[in-house]
Amino acid sequence: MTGLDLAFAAVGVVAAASGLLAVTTRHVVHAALWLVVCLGSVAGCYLVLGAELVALVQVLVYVGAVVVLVLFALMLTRAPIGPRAEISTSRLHRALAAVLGAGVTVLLASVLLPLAHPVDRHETDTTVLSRELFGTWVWPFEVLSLLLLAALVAALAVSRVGARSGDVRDGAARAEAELRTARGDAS
Amino acid sequence: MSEPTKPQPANPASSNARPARRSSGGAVPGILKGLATTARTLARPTHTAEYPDVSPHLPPRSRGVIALLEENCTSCMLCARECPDWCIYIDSHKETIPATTPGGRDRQRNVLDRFAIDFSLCMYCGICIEVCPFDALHWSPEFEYSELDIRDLLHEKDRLGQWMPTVPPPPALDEHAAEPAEVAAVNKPPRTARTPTARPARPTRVTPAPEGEA
Amino acid sequence: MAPVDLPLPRVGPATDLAPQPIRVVLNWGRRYSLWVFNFGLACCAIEFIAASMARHDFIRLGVIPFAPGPRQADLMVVSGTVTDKMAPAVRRLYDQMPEPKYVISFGACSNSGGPYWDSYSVTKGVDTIIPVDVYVPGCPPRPESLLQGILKLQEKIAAETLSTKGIRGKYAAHRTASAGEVTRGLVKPPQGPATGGRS
Amino acid sequence: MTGADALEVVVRAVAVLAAFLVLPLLVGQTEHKVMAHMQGRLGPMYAGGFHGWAQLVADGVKFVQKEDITPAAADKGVFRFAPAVALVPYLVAMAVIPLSPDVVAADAPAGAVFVLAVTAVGILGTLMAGWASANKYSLLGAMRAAAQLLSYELPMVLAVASVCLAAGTLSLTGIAHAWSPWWLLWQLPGAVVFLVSAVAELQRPPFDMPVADSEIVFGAYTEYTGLRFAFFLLSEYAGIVVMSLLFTVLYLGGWQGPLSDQLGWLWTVLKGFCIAVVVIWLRVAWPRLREDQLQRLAWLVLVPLALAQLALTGVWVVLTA
Repeated sequence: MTGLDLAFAAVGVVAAASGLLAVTTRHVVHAALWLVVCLGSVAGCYLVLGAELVALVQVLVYVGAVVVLVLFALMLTRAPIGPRAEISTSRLHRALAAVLGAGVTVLLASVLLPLAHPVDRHETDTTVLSRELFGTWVWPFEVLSLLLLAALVAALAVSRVGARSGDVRDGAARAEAELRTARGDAS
Repeated sequence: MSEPTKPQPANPASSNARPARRSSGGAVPGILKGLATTARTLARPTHTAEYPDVSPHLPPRSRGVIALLEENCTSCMLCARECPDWCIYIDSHKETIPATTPGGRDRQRNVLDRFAIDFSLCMYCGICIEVCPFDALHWSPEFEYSELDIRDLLHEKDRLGQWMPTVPPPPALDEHAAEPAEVAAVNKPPRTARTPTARPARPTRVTPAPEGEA
Repeated sequence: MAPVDLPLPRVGPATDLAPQPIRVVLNWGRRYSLWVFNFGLACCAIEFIAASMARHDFIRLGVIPFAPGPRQADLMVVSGTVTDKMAPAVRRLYDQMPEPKYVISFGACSNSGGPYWDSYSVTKGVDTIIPVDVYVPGCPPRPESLLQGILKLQEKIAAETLSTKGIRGKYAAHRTASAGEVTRGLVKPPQGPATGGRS
Repeated sequence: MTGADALEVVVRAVAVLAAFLVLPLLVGQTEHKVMAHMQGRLGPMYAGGFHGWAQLVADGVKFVQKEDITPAAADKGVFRFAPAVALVPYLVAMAVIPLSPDVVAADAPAGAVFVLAVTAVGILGTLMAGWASANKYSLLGAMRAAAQLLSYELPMVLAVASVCLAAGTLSLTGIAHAWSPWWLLWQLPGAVVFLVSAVAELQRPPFDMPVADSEIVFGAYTEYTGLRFAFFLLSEYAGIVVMSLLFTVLYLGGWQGPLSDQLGWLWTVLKGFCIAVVVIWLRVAWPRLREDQLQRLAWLVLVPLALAQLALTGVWVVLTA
């Protein structure tokens, strides 16, 4: 076992442990914070394997932006400090989830473990990476960004329904008319 | 202002947007002006008065603390009674002075036992100083008497007396002002025995008046 | 609201055990870093503000008026008339300040109620609800008076020995100081010489 | 790893730590003094004797002695851990910023991305602090901080991308090597965008809505006392140091200047110091923006400007290649 193996195993264990904590904690903000640890240690895995840029982008995008967004959304939901009974799952559901998770783990492990071999690090140069990304994989890359754009536009459309000024004005006019009829009835 | 101040009701969207655009458009010279002002102040000397190192220049008639000239006090209680805060405490007793001449009458006088001003209450209105008919109380500009214990803010008469040396001399009189009564009394020539020659002055004083008017 | 049991205050690590030379340094630090929190309630607050401005600038003395709230403050300056209605707020903000903390009572009203001492609604001195370290007399005091009060406080800090035990003395087994500990009774006039024979 | 290598690592780590503890204090003292004189005051004069040079040391000594309060309703673990999360990223970021080609603690091949990624983690400390304090002002402050950070991360990354594109490398030493005075004009919009977003990311005035004391006490740090509060303050000033040095390396050529072979590091430090003074100057000169003005500035001005700069750089690089 080389030092590289050891390092990889260490960050891997941290990633697995924090991932487990993220799904088992009954505290929604803690789950998000454990997710940070998990994503960070996955970035550490990339680093051990020599993919420096991927690791940095992982931190920049996932820890710096995605989790911050998740936390932001959680804060808007009045996430309570401390566990709360009414939003936690029942015992049965938890048992089922554990069985399912264990099953998936076993399945994945049985497939992936035979493929495992000692960690070999090969430095990925930024130039190589960019050539791959913008040469070989440019179409998937662009299509993916198109998908994201579509999602963005859709989100905008969903959030703007009913908030258009015309709708508001219609609503106001209707309310005024109702008020007038109500007054008429009264008098 | 060139823009119409009244928002057009027909287009609410544009009237919402206009104030923001106007403020951002006009802000560019403004933010530069802010930078210029601060830079200019940086280049100038400061206007800080360095208090503990440089003693402050206090205006005359500063109301710092009230000093007591004990010799002048007759314990008449006027100050204590006029004090809006009731923060002056006076205790006194009467002393009988035996007659100096045989068969004369014994005289009584007030002896001041206690004169204290509670500076934790005092509102520095100066009424006590105004009403004192004997000039026993004076304004001193001293202000450095904050205390760790509130009881020390009650200045007894010896402490009030200690402020006396810090009292500035009274301001000089205006030019052409009348002489103060005390000074005039001292400067007046001593009375001499009345002589008959002084009497005729009266008729002579009356007679020239019509001439002067004519 | 029911009182919450909170741990009693303790001074920062290592302050209790520090030997004398280190205590000198610690006292020096506290002396020149008094983040101030202005409890401005009336006209005296204007003089406080004048003391913080360019002409008097008490930042020179290390009194830094950037504390946004009680949690970051070391020094509370109560300037102005404390009313019975405001008193609980003063008390609460004082309790929220972390130890070691200091209080300057600025002006006649907060010293003893001042001109309003016989009003039904005025607290007779802020030291009936919180412990006060320095009393600055005046109505209102000059800004220099505040500076002098601060100097006095700094001398006091330089001479004090800080300990958890000493600090806890103020608290009656509860995080907020006990009323009895901080309440000052009426000040008795000193027993002077013969006061009989009043005219 | 030999003994000499280990020693070198230790020396480098200690040097970074020393710089991390000294430079923010220098910036803080400069802020005290510059701000005072810009307001016609003197600033600290008594702490330490000569012109109050030890004011921040006194502050530090004081903070050590303060009581460490954790609110009863707070999420204790998260509350106590948050200052470290806010502080450590800037320490790590400082390690990769080169003062000169030789004076750099750790020369990362993708240094520019590294600094951006690491500083983006720092915001988590603010979020944790704000949420765990169990105080509505803290929560509001944290949400403002998060919204601000998300908005300004984008123009910042775009501006840095433009410089990296111009230099043809992601390495900070490489960028400073590729720099030429012509960049001052060519990359000017990007530099302005970077500076504005850096100030916003540091939550410094005029972008200090997350800690607006007239509205929400002190934002996410409202409940912090003593050393933990000092850590947040230190992270703010360390942030100024990191961003100023980064600006120097990206836009001002870092160590380039007369006698750059011997005094290169001094040039970087001097230029960085000037940028730090500019950041302080902005604080004194300008009032705080409103929350909606902040978002408007980010999305309607800075992002288009950064994109335009990126496009310009791209066209230029392709044309001259």
